[in-house]
Amino acid sequence: MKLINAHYRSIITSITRILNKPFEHMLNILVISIIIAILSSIFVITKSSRIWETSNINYPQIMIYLSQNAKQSDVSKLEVSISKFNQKLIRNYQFISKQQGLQELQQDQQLQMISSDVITESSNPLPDVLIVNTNTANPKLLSQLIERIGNMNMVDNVQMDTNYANKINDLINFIKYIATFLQIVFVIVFILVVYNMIRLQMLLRQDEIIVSRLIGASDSFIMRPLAYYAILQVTLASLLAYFLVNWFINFMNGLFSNLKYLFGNSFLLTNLTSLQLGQMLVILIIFTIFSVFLAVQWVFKHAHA
Amino acid sequence: MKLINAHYRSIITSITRILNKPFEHMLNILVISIIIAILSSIFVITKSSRIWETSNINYPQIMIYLSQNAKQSDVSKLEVSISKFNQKLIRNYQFISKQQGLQELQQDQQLQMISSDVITESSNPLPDVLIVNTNTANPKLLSQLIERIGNMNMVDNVQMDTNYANKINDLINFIKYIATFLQIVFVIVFILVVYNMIRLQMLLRQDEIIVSRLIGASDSFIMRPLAYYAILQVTLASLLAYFLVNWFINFMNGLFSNLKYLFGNSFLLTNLTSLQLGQMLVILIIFTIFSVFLAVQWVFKHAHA
Amino acid sequence: MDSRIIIFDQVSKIYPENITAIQNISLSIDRGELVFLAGHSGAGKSTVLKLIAGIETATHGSVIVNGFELSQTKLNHRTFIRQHIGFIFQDHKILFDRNVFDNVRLPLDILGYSEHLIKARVAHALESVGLEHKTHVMPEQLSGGEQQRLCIARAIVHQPKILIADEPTANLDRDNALRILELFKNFHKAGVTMLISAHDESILNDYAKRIIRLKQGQFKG
Amino acid sequence: MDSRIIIFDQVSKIYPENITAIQNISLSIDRGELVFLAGHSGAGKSTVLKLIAGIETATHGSVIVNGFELSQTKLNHRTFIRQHIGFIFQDHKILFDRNVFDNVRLPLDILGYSEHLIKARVAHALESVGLEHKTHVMPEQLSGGEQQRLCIARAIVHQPKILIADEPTANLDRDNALRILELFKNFHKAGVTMLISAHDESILNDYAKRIIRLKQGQFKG
Ligand SMILES: Nc1ncnc2c1ncn2[C@@H]1O[C@H](COP(=O)(O)OP(=O)(O)OP(=O)(O)O)[C@@H](O)[C@H]1O
Ligand SMILES: Nc1ncnc2c1ncn2[C@@H]1O[C@H](COP(=O)(O)OP(=O)(O)OP(=O)(O)O)[C@@H](O)[C@H]1O
Ligand SMILES: [Mg+2]
Ligand SMILES: [Mg+2]
Repeated sequence: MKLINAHYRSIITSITRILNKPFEHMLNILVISIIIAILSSIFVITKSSRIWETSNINYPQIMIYLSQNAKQSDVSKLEVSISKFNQKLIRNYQFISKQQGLQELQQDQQLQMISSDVITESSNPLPDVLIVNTNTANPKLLSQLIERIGNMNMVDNVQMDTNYANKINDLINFIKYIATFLQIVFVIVFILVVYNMIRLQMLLRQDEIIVSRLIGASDSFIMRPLAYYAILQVTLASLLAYFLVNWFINFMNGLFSNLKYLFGNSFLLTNLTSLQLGQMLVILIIFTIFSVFLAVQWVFKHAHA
Repeated sequence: MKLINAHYRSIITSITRILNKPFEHMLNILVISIIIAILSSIFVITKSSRIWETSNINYPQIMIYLSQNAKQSDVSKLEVSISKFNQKLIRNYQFISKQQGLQELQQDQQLQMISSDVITESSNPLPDVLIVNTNTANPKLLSQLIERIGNMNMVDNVQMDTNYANKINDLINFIKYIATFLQIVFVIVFILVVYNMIRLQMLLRQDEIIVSRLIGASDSFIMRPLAYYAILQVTLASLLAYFLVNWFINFMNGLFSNLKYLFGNSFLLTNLTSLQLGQMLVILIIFTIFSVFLAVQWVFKHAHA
Repeated sequence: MDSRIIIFDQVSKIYPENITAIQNISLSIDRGELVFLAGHSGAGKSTVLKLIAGIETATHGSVIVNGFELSQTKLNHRTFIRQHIGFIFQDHKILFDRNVFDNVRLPLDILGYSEHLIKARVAHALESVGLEHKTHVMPEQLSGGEQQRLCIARAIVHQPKILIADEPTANLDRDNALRILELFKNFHKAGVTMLISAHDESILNDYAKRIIRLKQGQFKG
Repeated sequence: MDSRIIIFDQVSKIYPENITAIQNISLSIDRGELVFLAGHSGAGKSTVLKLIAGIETATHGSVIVNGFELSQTKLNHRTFIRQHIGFIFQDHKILFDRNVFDNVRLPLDILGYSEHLIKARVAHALESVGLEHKTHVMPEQLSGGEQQRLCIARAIVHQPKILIADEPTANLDRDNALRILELFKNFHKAGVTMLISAHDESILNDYAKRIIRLKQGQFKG
């Protein structure tokens, strides 16, 4: 009963403190929330791009040119062997017959001028083509794949834009690199800012802490309101960050929808789920309590009473 | 003499303060320097991309197909009228004769199969082409340009990848948007953090300020060490930020050199010049002094002595 | 049960840099006793009182309060002992960020009293020291003597078993000083063990049951 | 030149919430005079002293110090007047984040003295109050009386024209109190105008040239 009462009073005290000096505390909350917002934005972007990465054609295509004398049955055999490859290597494939190839060629503006007169359905010099959409950007795996396909029956020529493959691979690594780098930077900044906030809070309340100690306050009596204060700050900051991120996502998605054609498919940022929000909050609060503990120990040591 | 002595003592005092509690002050300096580093990184990136933007072919090309019966003199006339266009619209142009066009076509792997037998030097169906490199991504200006060129003599057909033009334009606007947005966010964060730092410094030294006032200290006597303290902090933070940015630039340039082929030309971040560094520092310090002034006024009002 | 509530056994306190504040002092105080501690500035009066509250730890010898040997008691248990002591600090230790009421309620908060009881107790304590009309005033708006009385109210609000007062009348005029001593006398009658230091013996003469005189950290005559 | 350095003309001070501390007081103090201010706790002694230093502003009437009418003087000029006053605060106002030496040097820093002069002056001031052996000690390591003497040293270090002392002997035993009063007497002889408040008149009798007695904000007998 006494303990519940004590906790209740601590919560009230910390709320009153924040309400009494809203401007100061708002500053803290704003700074912390911006940091949390940046952290979760990076998380959201990497998460969304992972989704986008798997659902869009951004891995290199392999073009398999069949020999001119390949029959329908050869094509079927080939399709079967290709469909046996690991899902992780190959997503799907598409058969384009000579005839289809010709039609496509005839639609190309620049080529129209030269091809229309020369190439007709009866004298079609194009081969059958099997287009394989891969599911990886790893150059090593891709070159192995090409070798295996090249050795198959009735395959005349295998081509892949390896340059493109390398580009995609590098780009993905590059983005991951930067995302990780930024995440580490901002986790460190978060730690420093929260720890510093509590330390300063304690320095500002040093008199209160020392006097309370002298008249018999226990460690937990002193820590409790500070912990609630910090938890309240971080919670408010997280909520604010959630709205900031939400706004940022809407803003970005608006931009992206204008840029739709730049990306294979429309790139959409998806917000944190409430589960993820909850998890994040729990992690932040655990860390916050730990910070409070460290900061309190530090002050106790320096107030040695 | 007295005043110089007073300034000298204030500087010594603030250095001693920082050296006495290096950890606390380092935290502040680190947070501020990270903010400054982010601000200057954004600045560096936008600056470098502007350089890259103007020195690389990333604006759309216009393809002018001349009519089959255009003679050398027609081509010269056309070249003259195009060279009269504004530098801001057109960077340069390149003439590709039928013969050159044929040679290029014959080097294209995929087309080789169909074109080698059919198209020869004597029966060349290709037109003369004038490739114009534009200097803008503004869709409106570009379509006006195309219209004017289309009305010129002996021009058979004018083509531009308008889609590509729109993409580039949107992408550039998009990057500018985000850069501006982030810059505003971090300027606000910088303001809040510095102001808060000084306010807290003053709260922590409130006793000293009140007592000094009571025994006759003037406003400037109280402001002076605080201003020097803040200036020192911001200067140290700026220097640290400079090294952080430097490291970031090297890190990114290393990545970019691997990604060289993704961009037309190698994209290189260039560091702030020492002039720009100096300007930044001056602006930050002016702002810092202003913050100190505000914070001091705030404390004076609340200590009303 | 031992009738002695406070026992000093050959206690010395040497502060850092070899400053000897107390040298080889032995004394014992019975439950319910009223003892005055007199001595010049720097004699070691405050040090003796701080040793009893466990705020300082003896360098040599043993300090036993209510059966606990303080130097062997863990810090957390020492704070527990403090909860049963009322301490009037020489330098007041008032919190200037809250009003009189919130200053006085602090010991009750630590003991986890209910809001209802806190209100009654604080009102009563403020009345005893004559500050009832200043309940919601900030401490900086109090005169020096009023601040001293605020400290006394905070020390007695939780009705401690032991009351330690370090120069409680230093800032008070004779009338107010006598009033406070009268209050202390009532506590004494109610069975509280009391230890009061003073540099000015003249005011004690009417009350002194027992006076311990310190001189440069040692007993004097 | 007016021989009167401090003039109160029908001065009243009403604190917020209608607390009348001083009511319609007129007095004048000559250059080089030594005046004691006596009165019970809450009589208004500190208020009178704060009005002289321009720390509080009179609600009615005029306070003239060294020819300046304080209520009509700009804040910056008021801080200038304070530089020529030594003030011993009742609540000490010691800075606990620096040692004794750095506490005492503060007025000299404000006046912009050279490091060399500061060392000499501080050493001399600490010697006058008998704290020369505590020069590099932190204030929290001082006894109550030693802290009080530290405040006195800070108030006299810049050799002010006016010395105001608010209960300077409250925490001192008789010997130390007499020593401080002796010191004040020397200042008085050197021509410093002095105003000293005390709740305890007994100690003043040997020194009192002129005693002003306050009772509830008004002159008494
Ligand atoms: N924390 C400390 N560190 C070092 N020395 C101290 C400390 N506290 C007190 N002293 C020294 O110990 C001696 C006794 O101090 P104490 O405070 O016990 O004296 P006191 O009798 O209370 O004097 P007063 O009447 O002036 O308050 C003094 O010389 C003082 O300087
Ligand atoms: N800042 C303030 N705001 C409101 N009331 C105040 C303020 N300062 C003093 N008072 C009140 O004015 C009256 C006179 O106070 P003052 O400090 O002048 O008394 P004093 O004679 O110095 O008493 P003491 O001997 O206790 O120090 C008291 O009732 C006090 O509560
Ligand atoms: Mg003492
Ligand atoms: Mg007073």
